[in-house]
Amino acid sequence: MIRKLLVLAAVAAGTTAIAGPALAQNEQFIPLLVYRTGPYAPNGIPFADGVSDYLNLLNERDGGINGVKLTSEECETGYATDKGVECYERLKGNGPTGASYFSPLSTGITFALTEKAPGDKIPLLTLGYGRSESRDGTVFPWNFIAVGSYWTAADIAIQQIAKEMGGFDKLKGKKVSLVYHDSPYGKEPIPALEARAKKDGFEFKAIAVTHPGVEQKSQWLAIRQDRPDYVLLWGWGVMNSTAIKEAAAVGYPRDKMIGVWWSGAEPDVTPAGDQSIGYKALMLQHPPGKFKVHEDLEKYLVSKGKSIAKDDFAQVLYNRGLINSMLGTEAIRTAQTKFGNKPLTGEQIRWGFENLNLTADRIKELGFEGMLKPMKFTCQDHQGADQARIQQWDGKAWKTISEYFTADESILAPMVKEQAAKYAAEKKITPRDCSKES
Amino acid sequence: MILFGQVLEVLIGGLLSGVLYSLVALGFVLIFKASGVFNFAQGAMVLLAGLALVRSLDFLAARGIPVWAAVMLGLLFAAVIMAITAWLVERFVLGPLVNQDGLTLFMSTIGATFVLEGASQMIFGSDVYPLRLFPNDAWFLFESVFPGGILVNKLDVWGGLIAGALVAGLAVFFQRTKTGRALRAVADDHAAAQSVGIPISWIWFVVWLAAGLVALVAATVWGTKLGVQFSITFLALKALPVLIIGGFTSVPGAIVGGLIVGAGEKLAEVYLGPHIGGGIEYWFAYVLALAVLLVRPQGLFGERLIERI
Amino acid sequence: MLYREAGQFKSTYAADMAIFPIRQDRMALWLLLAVAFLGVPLLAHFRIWPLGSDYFLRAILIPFLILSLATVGLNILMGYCGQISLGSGAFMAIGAYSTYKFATGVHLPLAWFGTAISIDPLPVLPSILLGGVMSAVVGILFGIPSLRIKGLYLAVATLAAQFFFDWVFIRVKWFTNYTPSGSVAAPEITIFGYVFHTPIERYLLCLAFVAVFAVISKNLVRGNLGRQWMAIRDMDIAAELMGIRPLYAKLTAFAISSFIVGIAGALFAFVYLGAWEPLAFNIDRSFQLLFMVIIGGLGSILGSFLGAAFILILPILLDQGPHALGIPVTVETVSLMVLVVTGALICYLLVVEPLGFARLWSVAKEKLRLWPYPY
Amino acid sequence: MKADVETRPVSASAAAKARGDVLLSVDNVSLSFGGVRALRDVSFDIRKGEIRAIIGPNGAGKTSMLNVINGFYHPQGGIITFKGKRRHDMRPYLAASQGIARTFQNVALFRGMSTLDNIMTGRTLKMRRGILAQAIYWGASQREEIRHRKAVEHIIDFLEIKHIRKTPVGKLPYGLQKRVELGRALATEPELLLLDEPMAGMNLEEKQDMSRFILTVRDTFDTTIALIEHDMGVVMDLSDRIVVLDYGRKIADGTPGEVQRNQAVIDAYLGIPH
Repeated sequence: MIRKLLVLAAVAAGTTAIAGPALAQNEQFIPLLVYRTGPYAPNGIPFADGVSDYLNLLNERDGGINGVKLTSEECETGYATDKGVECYERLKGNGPTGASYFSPLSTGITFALTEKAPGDKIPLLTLGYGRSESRDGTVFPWNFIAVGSYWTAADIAIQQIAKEMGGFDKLKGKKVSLVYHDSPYGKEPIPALEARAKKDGFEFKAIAVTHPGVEQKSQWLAIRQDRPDYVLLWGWGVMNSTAIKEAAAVGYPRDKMIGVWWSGAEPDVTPAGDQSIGYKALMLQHPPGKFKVHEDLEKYLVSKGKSIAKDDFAQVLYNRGLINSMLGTEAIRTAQTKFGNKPLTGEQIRWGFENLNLTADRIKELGFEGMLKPMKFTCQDHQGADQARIQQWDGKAWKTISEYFTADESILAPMVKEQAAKYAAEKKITPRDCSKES
Repeated sequence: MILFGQVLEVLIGGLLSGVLYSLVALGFVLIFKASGVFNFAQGAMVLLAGLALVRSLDFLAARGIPVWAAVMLGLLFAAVIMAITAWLVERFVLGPLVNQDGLTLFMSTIGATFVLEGASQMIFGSDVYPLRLFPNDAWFLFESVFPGGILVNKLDVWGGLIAGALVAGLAVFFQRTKTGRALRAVADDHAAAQSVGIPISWIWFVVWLAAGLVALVAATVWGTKLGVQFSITFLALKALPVLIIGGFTSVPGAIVGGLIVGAGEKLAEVYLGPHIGGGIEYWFAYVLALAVLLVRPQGLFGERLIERI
Repeated sequence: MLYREAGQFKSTYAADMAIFPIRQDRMALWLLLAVAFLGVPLLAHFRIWPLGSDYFLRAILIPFLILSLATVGLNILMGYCGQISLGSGAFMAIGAYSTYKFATGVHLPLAWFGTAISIDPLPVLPSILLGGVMSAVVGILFGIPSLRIKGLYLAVATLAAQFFFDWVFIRVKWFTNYTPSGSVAAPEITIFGYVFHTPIERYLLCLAFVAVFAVISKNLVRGNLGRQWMAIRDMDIAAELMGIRPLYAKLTAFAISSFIVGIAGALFAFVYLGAWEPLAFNIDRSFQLLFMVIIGGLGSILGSFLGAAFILILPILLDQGPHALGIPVTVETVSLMVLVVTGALICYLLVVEPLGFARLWSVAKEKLRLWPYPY
Repeated sequence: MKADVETRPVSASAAAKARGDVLLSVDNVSLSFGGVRALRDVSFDIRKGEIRAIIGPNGAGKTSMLNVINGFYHPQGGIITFKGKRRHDMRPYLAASQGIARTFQNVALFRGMSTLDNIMTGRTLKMRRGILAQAIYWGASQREEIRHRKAVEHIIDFLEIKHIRKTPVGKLPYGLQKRVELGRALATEPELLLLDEPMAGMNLEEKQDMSRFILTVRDTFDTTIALIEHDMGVVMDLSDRIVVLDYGRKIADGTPGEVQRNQAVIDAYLGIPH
């Protein structure tokens, strides 16, 4: 029995491995770790749709990147780490040159893959999630925590509060509570918020909500009794809408709640109906809604029935999926300038990431104007940008309500440095010398 | 006085949310009482019932059917789905496993859980579907006595009323109806019940249908609270400690267990949590249940087992 | 015809009491070991099908071996001693986190006594064994209620361990060396100065652990202790009247089971995941192990391997099947199908053979032994 | 005790004494479950080397009496003296370790195990190797296993069950299961063997076999036997002395001949109300 199963598995694995190179050579393979089922599916689906649609758009409109066709394959992780690792192992060798980069959309899987990517020389593109200290490209050569980390988010959320109160000096003696998903994802911002609390003199309290977050009554009763001035929400999936409902039930004003950019999409607010009105959340730079790139998407995909998106088209997470694929494919394009217009390896694409310079012109050219500010990655800096805006739910749509904030590097940079150094020491990594990289 | 008001508020909130757990636990008790099967699929049944209800509601509402009629038809549709489920489970899972030991039956219901979770999402979709059958805002009582008043969530009160009605209904069903009495006979002894001509497969169908309807009721309340989505299946795990505290076989036990668990874990979370690190309600109910079992191995209301040789 | 025990006479009790009394079984075992220890690494080294890519080794064989080990551990408790546990994920977690602590150095300040326990970082091998010991200690602690609580009540009560330790490893920062996120990364695996880095090396490391503990488990279950466990399982009252102490029998089962499960947890974290959070050992893991035990066969070491293979590989096969055959379906449909098919197969297997694959296997062997003459 | 001596003819008492000293004595033992009194002030003794029968109608408290003797039930009142020492409430395994073994009314074998393993469990108390030695197996533990296997094979030979050595006991016919159960009890090398209806459900031939085994056990294994049995023919043939219980009370005690003539016993078996 066991041998039979193993043989069957081997056949399955073998055929997929062989099928790749046999069919075509001029293809760039992009693996897609997705979760379209399980507790976090409502958030996983729109993101995965956006990721896929943008890749298809490039193929349909441009015939790939400089003549290199993009291929992809989805693998369902269900947000589980071990399943994510299995998917990674399954997909990393596909295509003529192996996987271009991985974007797991899960903090847990990101941590596990951070250990594996260096051995396989495959970049990890973690757009606004993952380990904050992986911004340091000298210690984490393969991680690209593009556009923003949880620490960025935490810092900007506090800046918004300060702005609403009328200055940082007004924060003194105020109470800010963090309601967080009890996992590495939710815990990551705590050090940044603690640092900020120390600096600005507000009282910070972290309140844990257990996975998956269906039961939050006691947390919100505690908030009702404690009466914090602001509540930060660091949830994912069902936890977000439940938090908003409970906040409404205990009468906590929704406009005093600020969610991270993973708590600020349509599936987070619509289940709570009108109770969500006034709720604010960070934007990972981009708002929902249609931009120039969406015209192309409609023209080349939606009208031809080739889009896999349904009513999630142009939603927050769908748009974030687009950006995820845009950054990845732009990195490939950048790498092609050095290595030629042919399928590239993960190591070559890493060079592309480290030399990716998204100028305002280029963003406009790509149809992403208004969704993203210019950003530039370097060997040293794997984050590229440190900015975010705030949006507010008006009952029907997210409205952008602020200008760009920039995170306070004087607080975050030393933290990144310290944690990266700790990781390097623990794993016996000698940081790269970026001045010697070409 | 403020402190007293706050404790009272947490206590009431806890008791009421405990009753919501009881709604799920009742389904477990029904099936265990009548067939000795520990039905792990109860959580998945709540998901299935909720999805069937909310999707048919959306479908009907989109076609301009008035709300009251849509709700009626939706409930009817969901009930039919639960009946089909009960029949399938009896026909293909439990029927062939009659007379197997409890562990095998328990495992088979975990298998059924997977099937139900997969099939229900495949048919009805895996997104979040908002359901608004009950008000979800709050009353603030005794505002003259306590500053800010005592917060009581209307949805929880609805849940409590429904649970009460359900228990009363089940009591009447077990005591007064012929089928109900037959159920009790089967629970006492499968073989003996069979030998006096009680058709066991019919009985099992009825009891699974009853549990399915209880799941539907739970889905209306929990669906309003959370939106109908996959995470609702996790309620099964929240209901288990309620079940062991109350005893697997006692309907009132499920309610009392719910009250104890709800009040205990909320008070612990709010007043003990900050001292030993938050999130303790994740395990508090289980540890409480373990402690109860150490004193009374059959739960507070369970039937006592006498060891013989 | 080939599978015959006729003519193989046992002249000593020792031969009669061997793990595999039938010669053909012994030969099959040696062959299997040769394939596992020599064949697989050679194929992988020279990249010969089916080990042309790392995938088979890293994503199937390594987790298969580790989860088999955990299943053997759980089977000792459930299959041999009859105590249902739904908390085995927690014991994997205890093994993993304890190993992590021992491997990175323990510093436990005891403020009340004005002192501190300090242990320098230990090499990985002793760390893993100590991780198993810690898991065993906790196993004993959570085994004590089994003296009073029985059957499904006990099963639910073991969930207390699961949820409690999920929480402990999230909340107590000491266990994660105060990393801000609470996720930890395993240090390099070095044994006697040799670094286990390539998939082949890591595979062999797991294989060695599995082989050693499978033999130990087999020795225990066929000896005095194993008979005590089974006696408690089959009829605890009669066992006690025969002079078997329930306390001793149950707690040794809890301890040894937790020890093995803990070691499997350490391997899962260190060798397979590399970096992990408590979610990797949550209740889903416990249920997965439970399925492996039941489907493989309660009270069978061989069954543990069969069950682990089935439960681990079935979803992967179902997942890749349509893709490999070129059938276009979305991952959503596939993964929901996987759920449905897995659940249905579990129900089907329980209906057909409640004693699992191990029983099917021995029935098949019985048939083979008689073939082609039924008498 | 005093009352016993008075009701018992001198000759029987002398015959019993010839058999040996008192091994176990039960004095005024009372046991009740909730409101039900299973045993009321029961007193009797068992002497070394004798076969002592306990009889009585259904529900007389016979099995409860055995359960009290091997520590499974704890009596509310009365004194039990075993091997000259007054015994306190104890866990059953301690009773087993002092040399009391037992078979059961409804066969209580370990159904998932083979005949051989079932009987080997009887050797548990005599096996000394620790967990580590057992885990390594080869060496000390294997030698110990083989030593005890030999002792068990001796019992298997004696009970004539060689052919079912490796068969799971769940598959055996009832009569053989009873025999395996006797073997398991014998494997503990007990001083006092309690047999609860060893011949229930057997045909005549099987009963004869079982009777032969019981007598041989007493004679060659030097074991004292207390047995409950409903077949009066067997009881009268086998036993040296008989205790009769009815409704938890002792109504007679003596040699088979005496008991047969006792009016209270006759009434009890005929169901005459009292």
